[in-house]
Amino acid sequence: MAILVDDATRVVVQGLTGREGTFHGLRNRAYGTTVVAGVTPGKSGRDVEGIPVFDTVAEAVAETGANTSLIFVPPRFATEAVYEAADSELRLIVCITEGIPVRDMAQVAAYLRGRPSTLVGPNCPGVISPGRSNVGIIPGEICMAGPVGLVSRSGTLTYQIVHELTQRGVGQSTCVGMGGDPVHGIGFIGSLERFENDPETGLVVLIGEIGGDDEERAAAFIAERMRKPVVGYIAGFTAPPGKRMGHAGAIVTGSSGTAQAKAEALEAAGVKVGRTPTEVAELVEGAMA
Amino acid sequence: MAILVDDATRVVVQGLTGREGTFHGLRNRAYGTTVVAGVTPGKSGRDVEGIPVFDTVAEAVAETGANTSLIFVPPRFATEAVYEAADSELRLIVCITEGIPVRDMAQVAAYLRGRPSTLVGPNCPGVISPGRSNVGIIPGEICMAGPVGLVSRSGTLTYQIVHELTQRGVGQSTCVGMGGDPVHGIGFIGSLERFENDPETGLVVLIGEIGGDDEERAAAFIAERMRKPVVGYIAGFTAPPGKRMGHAGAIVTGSSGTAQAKAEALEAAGVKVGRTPTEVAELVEGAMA
Amino acid sequence: MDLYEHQGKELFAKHDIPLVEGSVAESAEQARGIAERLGGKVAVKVQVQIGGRGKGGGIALVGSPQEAEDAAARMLSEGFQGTKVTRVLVERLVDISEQFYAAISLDRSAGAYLAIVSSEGGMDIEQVARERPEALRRVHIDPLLGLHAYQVRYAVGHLSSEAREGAAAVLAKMHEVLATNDATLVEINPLALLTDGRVVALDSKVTIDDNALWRHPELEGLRATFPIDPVEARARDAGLQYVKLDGEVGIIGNGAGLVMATLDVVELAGAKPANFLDVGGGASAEVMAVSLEVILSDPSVRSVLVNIFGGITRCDVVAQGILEALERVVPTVQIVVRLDGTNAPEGRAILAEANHPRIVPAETMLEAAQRAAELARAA
Amino acid sequence: MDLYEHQGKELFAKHDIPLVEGSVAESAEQARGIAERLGGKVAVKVQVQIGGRGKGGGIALVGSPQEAEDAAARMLSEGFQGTKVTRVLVERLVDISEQFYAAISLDRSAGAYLAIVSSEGGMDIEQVARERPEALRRVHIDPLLGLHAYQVRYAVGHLSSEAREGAAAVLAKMHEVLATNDATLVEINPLALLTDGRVVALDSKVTIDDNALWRHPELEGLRATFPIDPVEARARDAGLQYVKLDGEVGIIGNGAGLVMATLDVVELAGAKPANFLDVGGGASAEVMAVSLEVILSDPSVRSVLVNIFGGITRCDVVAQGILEALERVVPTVQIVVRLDGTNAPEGRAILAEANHPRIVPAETMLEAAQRAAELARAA
Repeated sequence: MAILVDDATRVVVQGLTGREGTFHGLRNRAYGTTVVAGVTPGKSGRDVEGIPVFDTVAEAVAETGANTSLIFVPPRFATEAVYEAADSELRLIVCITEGIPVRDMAQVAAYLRGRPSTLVGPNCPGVISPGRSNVGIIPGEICMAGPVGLVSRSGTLTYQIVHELTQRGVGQSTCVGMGGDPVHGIGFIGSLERFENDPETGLVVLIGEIGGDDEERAAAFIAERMRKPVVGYIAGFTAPPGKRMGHAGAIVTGSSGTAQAKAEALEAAGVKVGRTPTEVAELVEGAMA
Repeated sequence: MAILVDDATRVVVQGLTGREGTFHGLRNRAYGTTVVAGVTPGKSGRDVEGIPVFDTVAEAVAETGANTSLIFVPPRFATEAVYEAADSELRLIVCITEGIPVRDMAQVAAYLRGRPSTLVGPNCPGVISPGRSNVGIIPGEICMAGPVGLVSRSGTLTYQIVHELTQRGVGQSTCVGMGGDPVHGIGFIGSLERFENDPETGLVVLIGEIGGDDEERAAAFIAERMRKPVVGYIAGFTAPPGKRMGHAGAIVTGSSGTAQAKAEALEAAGVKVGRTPTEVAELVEGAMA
Repeated sequence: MDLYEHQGKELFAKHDIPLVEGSVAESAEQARGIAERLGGKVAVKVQVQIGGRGKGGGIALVGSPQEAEDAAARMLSEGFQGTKVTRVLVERLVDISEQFYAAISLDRSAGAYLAIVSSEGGMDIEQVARERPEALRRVHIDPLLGLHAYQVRYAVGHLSSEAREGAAAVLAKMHEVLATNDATLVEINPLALLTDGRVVALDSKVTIDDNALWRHPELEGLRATFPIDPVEARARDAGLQYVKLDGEVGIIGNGAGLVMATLDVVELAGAKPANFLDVGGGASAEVMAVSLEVILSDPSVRSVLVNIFGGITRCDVVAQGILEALERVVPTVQIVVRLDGTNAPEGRAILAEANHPRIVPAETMLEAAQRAAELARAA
Repeated sequence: MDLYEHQGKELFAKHDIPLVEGSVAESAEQARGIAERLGGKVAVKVQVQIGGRGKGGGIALVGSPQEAEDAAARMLSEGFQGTKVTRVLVERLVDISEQFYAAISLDRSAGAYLAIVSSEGGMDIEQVARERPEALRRVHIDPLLGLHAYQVRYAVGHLSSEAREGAAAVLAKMHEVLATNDATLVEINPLALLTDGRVVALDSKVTIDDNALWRHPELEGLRATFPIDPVEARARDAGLQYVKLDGEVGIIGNGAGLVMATLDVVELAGAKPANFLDVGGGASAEVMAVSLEVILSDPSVRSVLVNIFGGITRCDVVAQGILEALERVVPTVQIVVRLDGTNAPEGRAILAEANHPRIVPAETMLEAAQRAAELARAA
């Protein structure tokens, strides 16, 4: 099972012929992901180490049965790529691209409402179900298969925590890097809901950070709907208020949105919150024992 | 029960202070409909024979608990009225207005996707659940309560058939005038689905006409999903073919759009199709016996 | 509102859709002059709103100004398939390499516009769609976002590589025409790849949404140039939908569905409609009076059927309108009147009191149709 | 990118949002001249990106050009709450009848813009929201359709009737400012009803989406006018996110989340960060070298912690960058380096081979933080 990506995942890489697209497309394939096609306008008929390239997603889907898109397209064209993938009704769209204007993403979000595709990202590391399929840039070698579902707003922080889990012999069902942009696709709640319904997931790790209220809303969802245990981590307890932290998702807005408030909301929902990545791994290990 | 409108329906009339809005708003109230508010920008604080008028739907809903809108607003402003009603998440929006540009309605249809409101119309006579609630311009006095659900693309033709049913003593659960505009809200399928699930409806009458492929798609739905009997009528067997219908329309639907083709599609789905309104009433009477 | 080929092409020109050089002529002499200016080898095309011009002799490919003049003279005098022809389009002959089809039209069931591009054009496109569906590509256009570049790329992706870029540009501009003018159909058949490499629109079909004409006064004006039957003109000036048919019963009703049902029931009763007129919702006495005058002005009418089911329309008002009309015209045929719905008893009482010799009241729609059919046969 | 009050007001002026007459001064003499032109009674306002100017002495209401000059001189020399002031805005004093609040900002959880209008303004709006929520009306704006007239009507429907029309016009134009300039925040506090009946923006807060600045080169240029710390300027020129803090451990990491977690772990280890710098994804050796130079140029740094988890970023490249930096600057503090993820063994081997006396390798993030904290305390 796992969530979002699994053995049935067939990936088309939008922007496959670009530098990052080629690097990560081949890396995902080397991991074992079924990468069936690439899309680059004007380059149909070529291939990237055997992966055929098409002009449009529609043609790629018709020829290869792709059901998942992985987007490495510059920010000015990335939302067009998302619309294109959505119009082909791909079940999953993973948009790695960083730097997409908020207005463009807000329009995408409005467009996706009520459509069958799930978007992950943008500005995210992607999704991996260890041992099965890796769609994105999460280093596959730090992961191992197991019962922990993980969802995170942050990229490298996710790697850190996954790494610490794996070092302790605790494997993961699926790791979801939802990305830190203010307007994004799947969030904590969508991921938690899928983990709750996934028989292979026994426990969920939620990695949040300061800014916004995603963690507070996730806490409410956990209190109402989750039966599986959740371990949390919030980055930014000591971050200076109001200073930009590298992406817009990490601006502290007034009193709510602080790491303290988020940790308290999660704890009130029964989530054990670790203060360091190491403590998170220890809490998970303890809960699984 | 009935569908769409019932004893819980609380109507706000958008455009209540206009000529038609006042006439039909009061007529609906006289029928027994719970008409709780009107909306006309700049006229808040007034009332129409005791019905309070507000500047916005949001205020009307906050003050009166309206859950259904009835729109009598000129075509240039009617889609704005639909957006406004949808933003207040009214459960039902009945738009009587005729003459709304197709492009405007196509945008409304895109906006309503995935939102909780059901739209009836535009360019429609509205919805009546006889003896309970009348939201629109269907003459209440020709209807009577009973087990027949009716859905129609046509206005006066609906009255004709309802009249013939009532004259035979066959009452109706709900009559849905879906309107004849190319882009519209609820259609045959949405209505049929609701009638199928409505314990008070025992039989459904479907009134179609030439053009488009709504009836063909309804036939497919009936064959697959309906267990209740359906009686059909198609107007336009002898109507002259369009002087110059572009070919694109026929390619789009893959259907000739003729009355003959529609009647055959319905009959193939087990629907008895009457050739005159009188025959429809006779078929219904026979099926109910 | 359907535009004529040359009107559609004028819109195309505004949006830079490549066309073949040409002009409209209203006389054979004008056609000759245009042909001379274009070098002699031209196509002369009747301007009518009927398909099948190619097969039906509505398009003449000629080699000299004299031949162009002769062709135009024939078309303007003879008309086309029974329709009067007041204008011909004279265009330079071009060398065609390939023919395609491109259209953007409303997809009613999707509530959105649909672009269709066929790699085979210049022929009956419905036949292509039936027999070689793989020749057609379709993309839905979101009404809020418009036509995306990837959609255009996909839609023309099955055309020959020489044509793709040109066809993509045309398709994008067709959407501009559609969106800018509130069109519900923009169709080009054939869209041609010429031997010089250009992709041009050889025909045009454009339908403008009547409900949106207030946004486009410049298009509304085009309607004035349409040749129209004087009876239809009178109805239209009164805001009424009038259609001429070839039977003997004149029909007035309120609402398109009820009118269509009335036609059907009259035919089942063994007669044929001569015409029909929809008075729409909330008809006034004046509207009823004009309607009856319009219907009676058709000499093929042997009997009239007025079938009104009152909703917004009040039957007493309808009855008054009928009586008013009878003061203005002296009918030579019987008028069967069936009134039901809002204020029907009052309406019937008004007619009963007037006791006009030409008015035949009927109780039901079926009875009214049978009566009108009998009277038409007897007349 | 946050705009200064006067820059936001220049945008407002382009969109016809009513303002009070005024100009920016960069010297006390200029301020005097503007005050003379405006008739003497003016407000002098520091131009800083910090709230609370009113209470904190950042706004002076004066009665003569001389007083304006004095106030400007004080502000320009003293700064405001520790921030340098290079410009003041001098505006005509107006008679205020009522004060409101209006803003359009991104609602992250809805993925859409949200307009907020408060019938109470000119004060801390978060307090109003907490204590008198009924003073605020909110409407979500669809990103494809924009702000509807009915939404504006609703949003200002609770203001006094004299103010509604003017406030509605301002709100509609605020949305124009937002949409035209890719702003994520447009805020006016207070929006004032003057005694002469006009509704004017007395302040402005505008934030432009950095990711959209390529669409707005004219706004990108504004950044050049911002006073900025030279160290921050160097980092920014290299495309790096650098933030100055008040502790003693310099921190470099990759990715905002990991950097924040590193700050937290350093504090738990008993030290305070002096600054931090996010090298982002896929950092090159050159980027690492510049980063280390920037961090080391801060004299309050007592130790440095480099915490890299390689994903796109390759740890061997990071290690090379660290060594390059150490050829260009001679550090006086120890640098704790923790490398994990992509090519971490190679990176660690490069550092081990270099065996630089200032480099202290660490195995884990926790160990690295503890080591850096110890070193900072010991230094």
